[in-house]
This record gives sequence, C-alpha cells and structure tokens, in this order.
Amino acid sequence: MTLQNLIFIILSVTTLAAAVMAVSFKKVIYNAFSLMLCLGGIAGIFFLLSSEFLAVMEIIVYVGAIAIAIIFAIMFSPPHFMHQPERNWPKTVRSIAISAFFFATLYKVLTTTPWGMSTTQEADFSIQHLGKILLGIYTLPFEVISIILFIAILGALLMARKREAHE
Amino acid sequence: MSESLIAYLLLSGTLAAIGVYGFLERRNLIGILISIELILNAASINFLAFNKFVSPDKGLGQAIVLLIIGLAAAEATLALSIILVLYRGMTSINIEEANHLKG
Amino acid sequence: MELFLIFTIVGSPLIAFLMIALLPHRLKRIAPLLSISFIFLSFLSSLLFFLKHPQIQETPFEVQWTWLQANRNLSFNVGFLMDRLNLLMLFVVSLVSFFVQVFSVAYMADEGRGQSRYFAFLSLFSFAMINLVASNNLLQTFIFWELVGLASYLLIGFWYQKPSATEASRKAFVVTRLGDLGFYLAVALLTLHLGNLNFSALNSPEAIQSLSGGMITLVTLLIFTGVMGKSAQFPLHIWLPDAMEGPTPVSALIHSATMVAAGVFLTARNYALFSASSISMETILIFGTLTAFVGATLATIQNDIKKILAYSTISQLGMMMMALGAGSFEAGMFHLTTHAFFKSLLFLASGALIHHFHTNDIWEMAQKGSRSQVLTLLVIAVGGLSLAGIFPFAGFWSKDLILEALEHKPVFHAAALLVSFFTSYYVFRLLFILYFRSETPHAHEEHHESSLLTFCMNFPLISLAVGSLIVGFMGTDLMHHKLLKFISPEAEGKLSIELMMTGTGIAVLGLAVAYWNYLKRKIQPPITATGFRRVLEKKYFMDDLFEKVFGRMVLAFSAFLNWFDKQMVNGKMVNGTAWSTLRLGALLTKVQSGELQDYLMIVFVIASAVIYFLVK
Amino acid sequence: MTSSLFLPEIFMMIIATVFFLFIFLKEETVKKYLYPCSLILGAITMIASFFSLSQKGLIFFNTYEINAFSQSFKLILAASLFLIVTISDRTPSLNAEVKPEFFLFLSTATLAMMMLTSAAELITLFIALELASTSQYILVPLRRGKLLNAESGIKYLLFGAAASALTLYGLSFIFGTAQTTFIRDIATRLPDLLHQPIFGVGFFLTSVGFLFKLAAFPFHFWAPDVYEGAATQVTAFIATTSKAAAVAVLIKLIYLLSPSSDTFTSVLVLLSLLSMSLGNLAAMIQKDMKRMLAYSSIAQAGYLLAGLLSQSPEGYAAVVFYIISYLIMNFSAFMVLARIAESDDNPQIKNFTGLADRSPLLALTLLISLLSLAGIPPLAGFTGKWFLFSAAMAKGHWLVVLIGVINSVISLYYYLMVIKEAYLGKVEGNANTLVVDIKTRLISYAAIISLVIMGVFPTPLIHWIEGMVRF
Repeated sequence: MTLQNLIFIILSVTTLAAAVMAVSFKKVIYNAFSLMLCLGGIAGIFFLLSSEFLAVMEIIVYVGAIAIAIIFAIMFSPPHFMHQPERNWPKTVRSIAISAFFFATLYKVLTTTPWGMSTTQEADFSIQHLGKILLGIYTLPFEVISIILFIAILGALLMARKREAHE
Repeated sequence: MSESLIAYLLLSGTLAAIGVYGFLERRNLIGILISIELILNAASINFLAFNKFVSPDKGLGQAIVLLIIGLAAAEATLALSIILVLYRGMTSINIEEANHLKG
Repeated sequence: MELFLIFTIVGSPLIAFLMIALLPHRLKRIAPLLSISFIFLSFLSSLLFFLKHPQIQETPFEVQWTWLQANRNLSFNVGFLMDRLNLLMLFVVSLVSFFVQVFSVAYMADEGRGQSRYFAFLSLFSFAMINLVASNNLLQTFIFWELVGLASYLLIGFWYQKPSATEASRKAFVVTRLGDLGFYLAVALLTLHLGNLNFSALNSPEAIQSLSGGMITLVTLLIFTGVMGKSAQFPLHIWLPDAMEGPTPVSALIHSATMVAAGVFLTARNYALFSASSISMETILIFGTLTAFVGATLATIQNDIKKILAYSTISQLGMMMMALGAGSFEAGMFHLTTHAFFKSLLFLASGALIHHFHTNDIWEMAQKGSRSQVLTLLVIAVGGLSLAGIFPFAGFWSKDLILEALEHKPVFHAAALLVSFFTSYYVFRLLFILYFRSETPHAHEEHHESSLLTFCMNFPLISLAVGSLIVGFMGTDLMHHKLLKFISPEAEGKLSIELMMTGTGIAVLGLAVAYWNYLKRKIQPPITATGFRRVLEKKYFMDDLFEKVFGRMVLAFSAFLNWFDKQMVNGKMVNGTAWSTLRLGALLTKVQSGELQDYLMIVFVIASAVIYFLVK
Repeated sequence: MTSSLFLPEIFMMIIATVFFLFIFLKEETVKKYLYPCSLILGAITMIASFFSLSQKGLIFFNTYEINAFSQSFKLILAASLFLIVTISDRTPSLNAEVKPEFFLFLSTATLAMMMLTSAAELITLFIALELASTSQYILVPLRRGKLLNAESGIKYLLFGAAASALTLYGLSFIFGTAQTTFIRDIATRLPDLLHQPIFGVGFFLTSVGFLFKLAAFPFHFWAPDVYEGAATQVTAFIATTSKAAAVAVLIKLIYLLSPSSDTFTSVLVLLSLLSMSLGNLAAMIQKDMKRMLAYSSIAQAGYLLAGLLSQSPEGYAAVVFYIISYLIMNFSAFMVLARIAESDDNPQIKNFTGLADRSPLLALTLLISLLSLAGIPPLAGFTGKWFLFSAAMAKGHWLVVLIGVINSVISLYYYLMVIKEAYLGKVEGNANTLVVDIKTRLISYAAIISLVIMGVFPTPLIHWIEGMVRF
C-alpha cells in the first residue's frame, strides 16, 4: 500500500464520515461544523486529483465563505437550545431506502461501464492553462457566473430590505 | 487505489447518496441546504476525476469545477436569505411547516 | 355568386354572434334584432341558392380548400357541399331557428341583461349547426358537432342559479362527450385508412371496397356511438329530459328540431357507408327500436309538459333511426323534417303555456284554467295530432312511410305499431288533461303584454302550425312526392291503404285508452310520486278487463321503466363515469401534499428507476 | 463583426442595466417612467431580435452558435417578455418599490433564456440555465403579503437546486464518456457513445433540469405551489417564457444527441402519458385559477413531450408550433386573470362569474384561449395538437395519441367550468364594469385573431418552422 493510497483512504473515510455527520446530527450547528470538515476532506481529494488550485479555492470559497454564511444564518435562526423536533422514524427509513436505491443504481452504472482512459501524455494541470481556458472557451460562462453572483447578492439584499419594509 | 477512476467515482456516488438522504430527511431548511452542497461537491469530484483520468485537456474539468463553486456560492446566498424571510414569517425553519400551498 | 351565397348562409349567424358579443352595453338591446335578421338572411340565401340551382338534385355543388397539409399524401380540407340533403336540413335549421328566435323575444322579455347573452348563444348555435350541415367532410362536421355541443351546454345551463340547470348541463356535456369519443376514434381510423374524409369520397364505391368489412362495421359503429350521444339514443338518452332545464325555446330549437337530429343527419349523410355493413344496420335498427319504445312508454306517465315532449322526442328520434336501420333513407329524413316542424311547434306552444301559467305541470295548468288559452291549445292540437299520426297531419304521412319501410321485418313492425299506440296515448292524455280536465278560469286576469310581444309569440306558433299541416302533403301523391323526390330521386313513396289503416287504427286505439283513463274514469293527478301507487290500487281499475290489460299495464310498465332509467342507466352507468373521474382527480392531488420532501422523494425514486431502466 | 451576432443579448443586457439604474431613482420618478420605459425597451428588443433573425455564426470560441433556430427562439422569447411587460402596469401583489427589481430579474431571466437557445456547449448551457433559474428564484418570493411567497420561493429554489444538481451529475457523466462538452463534437462521437448505457444515463440526468423547467412529470411538483404563491405576472412569465426556453433546449439536445434507443423513447412516452393524465385529472378539482392553470400547463407539457418523443423533423416542428400557440393562449388566459385579480391576486374560479357582463372582450379572450388550450378546432391549440399527435402517430405511438385524445376530452371539462362561470354566471348586486384600456384591447384582439388564424391557416407558419428547426 503506497502512501498515496493511504492518504486517499484516510481522506475518503474522513469525508464520508463528516458527510454522514453533516446530515445526521440533530443540531444544525454541528451539521455546519461537520460540513466544514467534509469540505476540507474534499479539498484533499482535489489535491490528490492534481488540482491544487481548486483545493485551495474549495477551502477559501466553501469553507471560508459558504460554510461561514451558513453558520451566520444559524445564528439568526432559532437558537439551537430551542426545542428540537423528534426524529421522524418512518421518514428516516424512507429516506435511507431511497438514497440506498439511488446509490445502488449509480453503483451498477459506474461498475458496469468500461471507462476510456486518456491517451495524452503531457498533462498540463497548471494554473496558466486553467486561466487560458477560463478566458478562452469558458469566457461566456465565466461572465455569466459574475451576473449570477451579482443578482444573487441583489436578491438577498432585496429580501432583507423587504423584511424591513414590512416591520 | 488513488490511481483508479472508479474509486473516486464511487466516493462521489456515496457522497451524493448521503446528500440525497439529507435532502429527503432533514426538516431543518439549513440542513437541506447543507445536503445540496454535498451533492454539488460530489459532482465536482466526478468532474475532477474525469478530468484527471479521461479528459485529454487537463484544464477543462478544473475550469468547470471553478464555475460550480461560484454557482454554489450564489445559490447558498439566495437560499439563506429566503430562509431568513421564511423564519421571520413563521418563526421556524422547519420545511414541514411550509406546507400551506397544496392540493 | 354561389360562393357568396354559401358564405352568407354559413357566415351570417357568426357575424350576429360576434356583433352581439362585442356590443357595448348601451346597445345590448338590439341583440334580438341582429340575431333574427341574420338568421333570416341565412334562410333567404339558402332559398336563393335553391332557386338558382333547381337541379341541385342531380349535380351537387361543392367547394373546398386545403386546411392542414400533413407530411404524406394526407390533408384535411375545409369545404362546403350543397346537395339535396343539406339544403333540406338548411331550410329546416334556419327556418326553425328563425321562428324560435322570434318567439324568444317574447319568452325572454323579462330576462334583462341576460337577453343579449341568450341571443348570442342562439346565434352561435345556429352558426355551428348550419356549418355542421353544410360541411363537405367528416372532420369539419366533427368540429362543428363539438361546437354545437358547446352551444347546447351553454344554453341548457343558461339559468345558472338553478343548481338543477347546472347539473343538467354538466350531464348533457358528459354524456354526449362519452359518445363523441367513439366518433373521434372513427375520424382517426378513417383518416388513417383513407386519408380523405370528404363525404363524396367516403361514400364512393372505391372507398367502401378498399376497406375491409370488419373495418366498415367498426367505423360505422363508432360513428354511431357519437350519434347515440347527440341524438339521444338508448342508453345515452338520459341527458335529454334533464336538458329541459334550459329555456323552453332552446328546447324547441336544439333538443327537438335541430341538434338532436344531427345524429340522424350524420347517419343519412354516410348512408352508403352504413349500408355496407349489415351488422351496423341491424344495430341501428335495434337501438332505434329500443329508444322509440323506451321514450314512448316513459312519456305516458310524465306530468311535466316539457318532460312529456322530451321523451316523445327521444321516441321519435328512435323512429327515425328505425327507418334508417330498415334501409329507408327517405322515410327517416322525411320524418325528421315533419318532426322538426310539429315538435318545435309543440315546444313553443308549451313554452307559451309555461310563460302564462308559470308552471310546467299539466295538472296545475289545468287547474289554473288552461282551457282559456284557445289559440295555444289549438296549435298544440295540430302538433299533437301530427305527432300521433292522425290523418291528414304531417306526422301521419311520414310515420306511415316508416311503417311501410318496416313491413318486411315483422318484429320491428310490431314494435313500431306499439310505439304508435303509446304515442297516440300520451298525446291524447295531454290534450284531454289540458282541455277537458281544465277548470274554467275564475277571474279573467288581464295580461298586459304589449302587442309586439303577443305578435312575437303568436306568429311563430301559427306559422309552424300551418307548416305542420302542409309539409306532410309534400310527400304524398297529391303533391307528386315533391319532398320525397327532393330527398331522394329514387323514392317511391307509395302508401298502401292497409298500412294507412293499421296506422290510423293503432292511433285511434291509443286515443281510446286515453279517453277511458282520463275522461271516462277521470284519473286524478298523482299528489306525490308515491301517490302514483295509490292510483294503481284504486278499485275501479278492476271494473273493466280492457283497462286491466291495457291501462294498468301501460302505467305499471312505464313506472318500472322510469325507475330503471333513473336508477340504473342514469345513476350507475353514466354518472358513475363522471364521478369516478373526478374522484381520481381528487386522489391524485393528495400527492400534492405541500410537503417539499414528499415531492422530492417521488422525484428521486423515479429518477433512480429510470436510470436502472436505462442501464438494464 | 461578432458583436452584431450578439445583438439581442446585448439589448437584453442594456435593458437589465437600465432597470438596475431605476433602483436608485426616486420613487415618484420610478412610478412615472418605469412602465413606459419598459414597454419601449421591450419593443426595441423585439425589433432587434427580429432584425437578427437571419444571422448565422459561431462566437465565444465556438461555444455560442447563432443560427435560424436560436434566432427565431430569441424572437419568440423577446416577444413573450414584451407581452409580460405589457400586463405589468397594475401589479396588486408587487410593492411599488420592488418594481424596478421585478423588471430587472425578468430581463436577466430572459437574457439567460436567449443564451440557452444559442449555447453550443454543455457548460455554457448549464450556466445559462442557472442564471435563468436564479432570476426566477428571486422573482417568486418578491410577492408581498402573506407567507405564501416565501414558502413558494423556498420550494421553488430547493426543488430547482435538486434538479440542477441532478443535471450537473449527468453532465459529469457526459463529460466522462464523451471527453468533451461541445454538443457538436459529442454528436460526431454518438455512434461510439450509444453503446454505453452511462451516456444514456448522463443524457437523461442532464435533461432533468429542463424537464423541471417544462414542469413535466415527475419534475412538476413545484408548479402548482409556485404558480399559486407567486405574483400573477411572475407566474405568467414562468408559465410561458420559461417553458419556451426549456422546449428550445430539449429540441436541441434531443435532435443532436438523442440516444434514439427504444428504452429512452419509452421513458419519454411514460413521462408524457403521466404528465398529461395527472395534470388534467388534478386540474378538474381546482378552485384557484392559477393552480388550475398550473395543472393544465403540466398537461400541456405532456403533449409537448408527445411531439418530442417522435424524434422526427415533423415532431420538432410540431413542438415549436405548439409552444408558440401555447404562449399565446396561456398568455391571454393570464392577461384576463391579471385584469380580474383585485387585491389578493389569487382569483378563484368563482371570481370569473359574470365576466361576460363586466367586459365582453375579456370574456371572449378567455373563451378563445381556454378553448384553444382544450384543443377545440379550429383554434391554434387544436391544430398544434393535431401536428403533435400526427407526428407521434407516424412513429407508431398509438397509445400516446389515444391517451392524448382522451385527455383532451377530460380537459375540456375544467376549461368549460371557467367559461360557464364567465358567460352564464350573474354578478350579484351591481356588476361593476371592468375598464379595459386600449392596450389590453389591442392585445386581446391580436390574441384572438392570431389563435384563429394559426388554427385555420397554419401552413405558412409550419413551413417557416420546418425551415428553422434544422441544425
């Protein structure tokens, strides 16, 4: 077992365990912290997939921005010491069954497919190349993303303003 | 193992399934949002795995994932603000209480 | 010029409809005027067309344009066909429409703002009906067939506040749509197999040869289900009595003279196709007989004047179908024509009574002194005698033609005679109750109707009564079979004296029984529905064997049929379909629980299932 | 010059910027100028799209393809945006202070939809879809008042997020098998790819995002709740423009990439049948007019799928024809609804009582549009359905046609309920006449005439469409 494999296993286990925690704890704040851990694990996976830049971005944007925003939202929402609804077992069982079915089909698809492998030798994972692509064929999506972010922020502000107008 | 595509795909599949579970089971809206992030990340892992093992151009998948991260941020912002509006209205962020529109 | 005339015929009611619909409020009062003048224009144009083409019998006039061009050699056309069959129908439809609309001016005078709406719908109906008749292909006919149904739906439910009216319009709609489903399938099948839906092509020998025998039977039977719905054939007849909830002129126009005849017309239009399948002809004959019988017997025990006429219409439609099924095309169409006149006359006259006495119940009318309405009773007598087939009224000639057509089918001939007996019985029952059982009105209360309204009411009655008298003669030797020859050049129309005697004899028998029951024994009006039983148990029933056999049997059997009709056919078969569809809808919206996660579960399950299905 | 190829989009962006600037103006100024300004801008975009109809070309490193198909759809989208704008003068359920934002998000959504029709690369397509969705996620909870707005907003957003997550997952599979995201490159490799079931899975998952926009079963659940909860104008936008864009993308994807296998077709058959049956059955028992139209639009999505599953040029042309007529008839229904809506903006069917007395023109518009939706000849809805069903029949999908016909029969029931209310119902008390302004009059006449003309003389239009649905 190579070091790389070991790292992969450790990262996978961490990620999945954190993911399970992120959806199963009853207190949302714990979910959020588990999510941060899980995202960290995913960043490690990105690193293993030779995408160092994305690993960094994952940490900065996801852990640094999104997860923090979620935690802020939790602070605004009912305090976590408030009454937590009891677990609805039939619903839990139903959800587990459905997600298991979903995974089973995916598993079947993934394992039966003969995946083609890349034949290119010079593997250019560099940021420069990434930059060229972003400003090359992905110019338009890149620009559109900025519009999306813009209107999302505008929309969020609008919601907040609307709320004030009501009170 | 770290050099086999299928391992990454199965990892991503498991992550997606966990996300689906959370999506269906959590009653807390923020919990649901967290589940969505998990599914999106699973897709990102897929893209990067294909990028590394399959794609002839190693920049494509990375660019796509970068765009996905941007999208996730936008979606989360919006979702959180609507959740807060909802909370102001019904002092709860339980999705099961948002069931007045039906029939 | 021909084209212009055709467009005037088919288009003027539409113009009237649009003009009324878009009239500003101030001008709504002129709606009746618009409606009446445009329908008269339509009538005049068809008359003009006939005068310009007296030879239309030999050379039909046809125009058409391509409407939908599909990929292969399949296209749908829009066109009009003018031949003797449509011209006859056009005269009937536009003339009866005209009279009914004139009558409506008086009948609906109190309606206020609703009046313009009413006339708009009538114009829409006339437009649809005239186009249905003038179409040259099956699809176009189907389109206007549906539009006719829509207009009828709107008119039945015209008095919207009455829940019974709403219910009746819903029922009429559901039941006729049930039949139309078959018609729709027939159109689809014919499109697929022939590609050309023109009537001339459908009924050409080549088309009939190119279709297999089974296919012809299937298609004609499917068309016949549509006919059953619209022409109120058993067991889809149940909507028609309920449709009487609409204003009476509407019943006169739509539910007696024109729309319900559309099914008969459609059968006649595709007669070559129908004749090619003996199974279909037998089916038509059997259903026609059943309908005629059920209708006639049910009419004998109704106390609501409109219900009597409604069941009578059902029975007469059955007679027309019998004629068609027996192979006598001209007898069916001839009866359709005479029936249109005398039945609309009867309805309008009953409308006049209802308008005057504010009740539908014949016993109540008699109590309030129906005897005083001399003119109305006179025209009812004309219409009734015609309906009963008494010499020399119109119905006599056409009914005897039907009897003649059935001569070689003893069972059906006997059934037709039985129907004639019942018909005559309920007609005389009505007349006796309204005239001889009437009390003299206590005080002469003056009705201050304006002279215009009185004219509007009386003019159609008198005109139609005259029509009912003379139309019959147009089919006889005296007039050289003018009408019959017009319907079909080959028509013979020789009436044997024996048949005429049997027909009259049966009618007189009906008269006799009615006389016994209502004049001699003076059966009293049933107080309630159960009171009816008491009538049956009266001792004097036993006095006479004759009565025991006929009078009681008639009443009891009719009562049983009435029960069966209400409970079984109406309740379980038809309403059941509509009810279960609605229940299914309600059940399905249960899934829409408002819970987001319930929705998403279904989404994920189905998505996963599809993936599984795709990989398998 | 490449920028001329981008003309309609540029105009959309300018419009969006203008509306953005309106946010900073004083309220009186906004009140005075916003609506006229939006009308003018909407008209200009329509004209710009019209003049760029004949353009062709590839821009943005071949990720953006301008052709007859995309330009025609841009014209359709611009026209439908213009129509929505025309009925946005009186918005009882939108606060005056959010009006500029309302127009801004309408225009960004339309911009995104225009991009959807042109995108020749899957990621561009996906991002454009996200822009469209995000704008609509904001539009839905803009409605003021009750909590329903936030509820429908969050339902729409989360449902949409689930759909786009599935789409993204599917895209990753396509990326993994085809090793490219350019639609045309994938199309050239199709023969190889079709052996792999994973490609079919990826294709299906990708189409989920668009089936969601189309509100086809089982991705329709959001529709009734969102239609009811959103402001009427927003609902009209989601019901018309958004669907047209989804149809454009689905045609493009299925035309170029369709794994025309039996299994894929049978999936479409199933979705189509369930959509129409469920939509029509559930619509029958609705009381809320918007909710009823939501179910009716689910049923219409089923009919559209019936055309798509034929996977033939006639089928695609039929779908385009139908979506154009659908836009007109659905829009006019919503226009009448918007005129009727008073304070609460959720007209029940009983609110239509006596419409014929209150405004004969609106009643007639409603009558024609609902009858057309029900597929009554000779209106456009019938002709469209005829094209759809004959395309499906040509490929031997008898079952679809049969069930479709039965469904049309069922649908007539609930449309007639409304028509009956409008024409036969009497207003209690004094009927206040609805004042119909000249603009509404013009649109009503135009809608009625075009529905009739498209029904009676469909040939020129269908010929034009057949020429345009070619890649």
